[in-house]
Amino acid sequence: MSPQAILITAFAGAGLVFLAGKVHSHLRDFLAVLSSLALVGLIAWSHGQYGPDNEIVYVPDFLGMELALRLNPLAWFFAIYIAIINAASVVFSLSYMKGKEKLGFYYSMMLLVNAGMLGIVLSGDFLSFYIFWEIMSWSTYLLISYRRGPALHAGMKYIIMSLVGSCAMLVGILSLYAQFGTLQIAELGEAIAGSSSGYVLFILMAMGIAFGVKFAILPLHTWMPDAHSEAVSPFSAVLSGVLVRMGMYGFLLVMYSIVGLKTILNLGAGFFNFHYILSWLGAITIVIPTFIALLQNDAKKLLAWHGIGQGGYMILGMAFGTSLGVAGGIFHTINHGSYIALLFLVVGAVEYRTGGVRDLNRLGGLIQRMPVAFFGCLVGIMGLIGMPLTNGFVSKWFIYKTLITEGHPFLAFMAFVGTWGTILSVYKLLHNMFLGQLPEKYKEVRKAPISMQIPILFFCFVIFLFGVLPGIPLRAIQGIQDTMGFAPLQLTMWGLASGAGALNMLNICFAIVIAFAVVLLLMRLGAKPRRVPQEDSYAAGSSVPAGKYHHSVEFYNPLYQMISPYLKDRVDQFYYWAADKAQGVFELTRRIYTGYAGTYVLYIISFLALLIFLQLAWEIW
Amino acid sequence: MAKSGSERELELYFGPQHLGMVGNFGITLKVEGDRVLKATANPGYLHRGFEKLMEYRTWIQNFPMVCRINVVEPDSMEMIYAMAVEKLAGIEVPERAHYIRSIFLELARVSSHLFGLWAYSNMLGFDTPAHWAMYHRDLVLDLFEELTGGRVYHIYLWPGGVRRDFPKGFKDRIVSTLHSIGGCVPDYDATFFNNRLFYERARGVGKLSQEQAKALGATGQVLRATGTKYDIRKVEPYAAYDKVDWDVPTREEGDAYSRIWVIRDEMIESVHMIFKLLDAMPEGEVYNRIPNPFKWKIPPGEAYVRCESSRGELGLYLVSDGGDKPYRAHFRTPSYPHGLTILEKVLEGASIADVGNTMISLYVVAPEIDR
Amino acid sequence: MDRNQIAKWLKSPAKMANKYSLHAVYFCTGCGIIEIPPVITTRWDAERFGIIPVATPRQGNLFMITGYVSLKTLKAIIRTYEQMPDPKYTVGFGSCPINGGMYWDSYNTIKHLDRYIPVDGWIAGCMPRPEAVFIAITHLWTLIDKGKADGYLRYQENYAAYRRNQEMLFAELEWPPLYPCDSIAEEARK
Amino acid sequence: MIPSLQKDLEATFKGVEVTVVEDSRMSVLAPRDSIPVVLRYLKESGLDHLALLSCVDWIKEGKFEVVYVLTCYMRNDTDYTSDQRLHVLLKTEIPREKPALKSVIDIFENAEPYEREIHELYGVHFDGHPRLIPLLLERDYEIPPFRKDFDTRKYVEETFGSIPPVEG
Amino acid sequence: MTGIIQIVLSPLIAFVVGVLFLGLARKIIARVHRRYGPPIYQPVIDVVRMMSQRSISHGALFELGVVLALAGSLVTVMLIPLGGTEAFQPFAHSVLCPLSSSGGLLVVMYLMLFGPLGLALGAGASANPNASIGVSRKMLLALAYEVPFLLVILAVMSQYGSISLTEIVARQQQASWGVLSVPLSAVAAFLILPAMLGIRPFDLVTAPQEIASGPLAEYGGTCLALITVQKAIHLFVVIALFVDLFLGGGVNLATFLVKMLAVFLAVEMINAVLPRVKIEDAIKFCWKWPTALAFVQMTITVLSK
Repeated sequence: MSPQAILITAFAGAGLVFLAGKVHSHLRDFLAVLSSLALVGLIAWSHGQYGPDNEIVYVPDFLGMELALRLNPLAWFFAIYIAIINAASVVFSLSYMKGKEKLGFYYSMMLLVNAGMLGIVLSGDFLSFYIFWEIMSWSTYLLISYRRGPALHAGMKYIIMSLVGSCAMLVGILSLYAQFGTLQIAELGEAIAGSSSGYVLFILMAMGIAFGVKFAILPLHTWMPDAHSEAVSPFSAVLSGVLVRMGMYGFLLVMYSIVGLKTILNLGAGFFNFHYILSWLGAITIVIPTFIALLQNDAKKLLAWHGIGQGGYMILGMAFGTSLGVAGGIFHTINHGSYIALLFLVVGAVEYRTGGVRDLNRLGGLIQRMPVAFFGCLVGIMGLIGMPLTNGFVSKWFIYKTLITEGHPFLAFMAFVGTWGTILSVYKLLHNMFLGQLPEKYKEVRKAPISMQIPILFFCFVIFLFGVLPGIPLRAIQGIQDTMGFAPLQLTMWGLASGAGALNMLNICFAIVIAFAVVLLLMRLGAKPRRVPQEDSYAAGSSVPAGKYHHSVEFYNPLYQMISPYLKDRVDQFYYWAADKAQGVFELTRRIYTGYAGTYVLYIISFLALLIFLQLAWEIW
Repeated sequence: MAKSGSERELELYFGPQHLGMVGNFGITLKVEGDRVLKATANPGYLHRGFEKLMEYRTWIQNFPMVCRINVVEPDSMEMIYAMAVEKLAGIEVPERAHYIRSIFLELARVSSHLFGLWAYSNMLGFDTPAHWAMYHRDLVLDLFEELTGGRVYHIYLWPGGVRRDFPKGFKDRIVSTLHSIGGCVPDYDATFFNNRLFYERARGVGKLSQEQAKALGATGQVLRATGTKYDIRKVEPYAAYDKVDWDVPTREEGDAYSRIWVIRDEMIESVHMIFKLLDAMPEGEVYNRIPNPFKWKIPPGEAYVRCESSRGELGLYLVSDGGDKPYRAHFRTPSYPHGLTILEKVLEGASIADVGNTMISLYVVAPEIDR
Repeated sequence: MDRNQIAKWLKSPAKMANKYSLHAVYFCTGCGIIEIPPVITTRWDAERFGIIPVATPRQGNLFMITGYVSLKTLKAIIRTYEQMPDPKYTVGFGSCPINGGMYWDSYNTIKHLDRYIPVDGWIAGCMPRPEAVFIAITHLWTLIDKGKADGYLRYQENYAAYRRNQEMLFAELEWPPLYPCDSIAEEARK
Repeated sequence: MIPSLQKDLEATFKGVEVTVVEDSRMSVLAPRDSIPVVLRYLKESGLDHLALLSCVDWIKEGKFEVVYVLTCYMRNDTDYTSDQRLHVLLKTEIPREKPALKSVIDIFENAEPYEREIHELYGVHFDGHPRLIPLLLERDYEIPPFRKDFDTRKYVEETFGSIPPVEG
Repeated sequence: MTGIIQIVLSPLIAFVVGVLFLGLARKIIARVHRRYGPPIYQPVIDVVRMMSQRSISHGALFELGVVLALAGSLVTVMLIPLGGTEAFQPFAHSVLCPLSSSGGLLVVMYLMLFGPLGLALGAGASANPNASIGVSRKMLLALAYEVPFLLVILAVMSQYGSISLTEIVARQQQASWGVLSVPLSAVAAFLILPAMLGIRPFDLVTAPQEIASGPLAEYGGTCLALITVQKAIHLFVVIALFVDLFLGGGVNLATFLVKMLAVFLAVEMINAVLPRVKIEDAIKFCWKWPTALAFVQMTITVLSK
């Protein structure tokens, strides 16, 4: 299947759904699900069809440039990942969004974001890349601010940071065009090989800012928690699961497809090695957000901070440029997509059934009412922690092993500490939502509707499947790595086969299953327990008071007291402060120019000027 | 942190069925995180209506009653009742009996403090000194057993003196027992009192200033740990406490740490006092006869007497209407303000881990509160 | 361990294990508790026989009612007793739970504990000495051996009557019946 | 200290009867309304420790006698003087029907549980007490149990005697 | 065939030794208390007794949590070499470690999570706040000791350049023991050993005098028996890990167990003479001395590589 067909389906789906929304709501829902599922099918069908057949120039002459699409292993891999998560959240939306207003708009925007992302991964040149990037950014903005109210503020924050990123990318693209006269990705790779390392660094920085904003690397993360908590839950799943990971795609594209492995590894000297700095950024991105997540009481904010933190692992894996690390990084990207989307969907389901409550202090005991959601949450947090048997474990294992064998135990330490922060905060999430005493007002809560259960169970299946048989996605990843020129890994279906540091998930899986069976057998030997209601609980000889016997508020109080002073989001505060000051400067300029210059335009222009100056300065030096 | 979670409050029950609870007593805690927002003492699990039952029994029949008010240290209960009856009936006590009473009460104080030490260190999960303390307490109980025939309840003090004189060689046995316990004081100091972790656990816990302590009616160690030498044995001497020279140990900080230290110092001071009393003890009668207990009537009147039990000021308000039974008796027990007023006050804002710690450092004995 | 013991172990391990691992629920119902610390600490060391205090009723199988039982305590005792897992053994400690003891005319203590929960054995005296506890324990062993320490079974059998007695004291028990009460009890309650 | 205190009390308050029983004990009988002021006055004159708050049921006279036992903490922390032995029994009489009294928690904080207990055992109501909820008892009694007309033996016979044995 | 024998053998050894260690612990502490103490097989009697008791259940998760914890611990045992080297060849397979080529130390670290997580789930399902507070403490305590523990493990892995535990043990037996090559790490690991085992001074998770035995508050009967077994196996795992990391494992099973016994006795002595600390103090302690020592050692190791 040609990339053109995929894109046409995607965009046409978005448009049709919007129109169908005017006609009938059922038609709209049907079309939305159909088109997102059709996309999955189309992309899946096009597996392996790489090569010149699928490199299509769809606008031969646009300001003297060719706009092209192409399908290669990297593009296909990301495309299928985007399509699947999007399809799942569209299905989830069916009941979640039922009865809300402007649904036609919502669905078409969901599909438009999807189309934009597919466009990004399928585009064969940087101009189309940029165009699709902007389509994605703007439709995301509309979706974030869909709920109005504080959502508008969150959306504004997002779009401002996105714009800064876009500008940086634009500078990079213009500079590339000026330098090499082409924007075709395939040609750029050969062209850039001969240029100076200063120039490569400039390109990487310009692009890196754009991707970093999307990727929410510290310190460019501040839009993300607000955007997530304000967006509707199914879109949060897309946002955190795939949209943010477009940054990862961008990094992979620029770093390994265009600039190339060798150049990257030799960029900079000593401590100011490019991949070294990037990996430290990644490590910081793991630790700080994870511990900020610990302080959150809003389920979605908590997950949003984890979304940022998990990005750090991908960076860590990717930055080192070893086969194992990059494989771990890419694998972690899709793994993260699967479990974070799952968790957002679970939170969405809870929110849906309890009437929009996601304050962790007000929930509790829902396990008996929503068992499937609980199961989803459990699997999701196991994935997020990286418990063995889940896919998160395998990718993290790859990353850790890279760090240790490459001789960076400090980075590994930070990654591990991040994991522990994750354990703490996600257990709080699980406990406060599903365990403990059920409040009176949720006694009547019913379990999640079937259209919510299907995506949840689907993701659970994926998490376990990739956890036990990581070979399935790793084969595809190896295909990508082959195109980038990495040394092949000794992959098997169940992990990695190389000497003492081998990984065999199937063995571990069997061991756990057998141990489980043995323990269950032991349990059967003992006397059978008697099932009692929740109220029959130890209370020092008293009877349990209804609704007052549940520990969830300030779950980790002793730690809060110790770390919360250090974990304010100072970056966010700094941006606000800078914006405030900038406002003052622009006021000043506005007075000089008698009010013609808009704030943001000036902001953008001055930023561009800075970047151009930087480039020139490099040339001079 | 914003107190966002007021929606779901947690009521935690500390006692009565709880390993950290010494005695049958309940504290209901309103908790947020691991902090206690509000503590409510919940007594009454041991209420037997003692004072009502006393109105149904003759003056002498009440002796087996009163000692059961405080099981940890029943002897000061006997003492206070004997004092009140003596005061109402105007009975004199022989000199030797005064000395024996003092020695007896100080022994009881030592055994009670050793019990407190057991309770406190057990509360901190500090099993080793707890086991030792309980063993040493048992040695003191053996002395009681020899003297009175009972391990726990003695019914030894009597209006007009004590029930019997010391048996032969008893003095020496007291001295040797106390010496063997005293020989372990360095061990206790090394493992417990000078242990850094004890300091960490007890410092600043349940802190009271002297003004607060006085306003809340504190007595005993709770007050002495804030720096004042308030001790009924000195303030209003009874038995033979004014006959020998001794000191009241105090500390300044007013927290659990200083309270436990005061208890330790007091124990040592008591032992020294016993030695001095044994030396100064005169020979003579130990018992002035009282009328036939079954026909004994006491002239109408009222009295408030007080003595220093091992927990603080123990008082008895006794009213007689001229009959053969008390008309009204009301015990002022030290645990009453400590366990109800002060405990609720100092537990506010404490950590859950410190609830039992605070309670035992206040030396609360539940039956004293409930009676 | 003599041969007889081994044979007993093989025959009914559950019974033997229950004998030698009596975990006592820590509940100081009355002044009898003063003799429990000596029992479990250095001098008498009940841990020799596997007797240790445990924190919650769920973990224990021995319930010592140590001394007089006031009404408020009785409620907690019933709650605690019902939360203990079967098999469980109750020992009344001191004379007060037997017949009220010296509080025979107190308005706030109950007189016969076995009218509210089943009791497997009594230790008379005020205060019973620590040695008496061990005698009681060894006696309890023989009862377990003979299958006569069946308080928990009797509770199940006569639950309606027990519950009726409990409800005669407490108009409203705050928890539902442990076992289904039959119609006789319903009538009796009316 | 005692003679001057007696003089002061009699001079300041109307209807206060002061009896000096022995050199360290004084009994003050005050009308029910003036209890808070007298108490505050005594506290300010050095009797700063409310040791006990008790109640006696004089059933023949048809009144309750509420007794506040006041003693003093030490003036300074080291010296022991004969003044320390002073204790004052402040009494007031209230009728047995609908007995009520003003709470003194604002003067002596530790009066709180005492008042609760007397309320529970005698049925005396204390105005201004923040929580007159049961302190010690589980069951409701028709006559508060510490009143003289409550016959505990009869009550026991009726209540516990009526509960049948379960087995045998 | 040897594989199957190993798979059966290593959890069995862990179970037997762990349970005996539990009994030994009680005996040792009794002796420090100057009393006779229970028979050494007392935990076995306790476990049998609990198995025979008909306790309660608060739902499937309440029991599954325990199963998860115990299964996780059993699997962890299979990843830890229990003595034997390449040089010593009693079987065809040299080292008693059935899953030696399945991910190494990294998997062990993650598998050790199953225990706390399983208990936490079960305790959460019991809807008892004492249990929840206990779990919260457990999580914090785990965070507290994991920081130095990770530094320790990373230092060892960097020192021997491998993530495979069998390889680390083999290297130690060829050259010097870990306690000599990474001494500060060994000290740090020993300092946090009581915290990992959950014994005094760090028994605040199940502090019976504070939160009524915490996560175990609602457990009784079979579940409690399994938890006791899990505790025993966890004890075995942690001490075995210490021996493997720092004392060069064992040439054969016997020497391995002797080394374990030595470490265990040392830890029990600490246990016997200290009180319980508060969770704040536990965190502060773990993040102060053990972390500093482990950090210094790791820096030295990295720089010397």
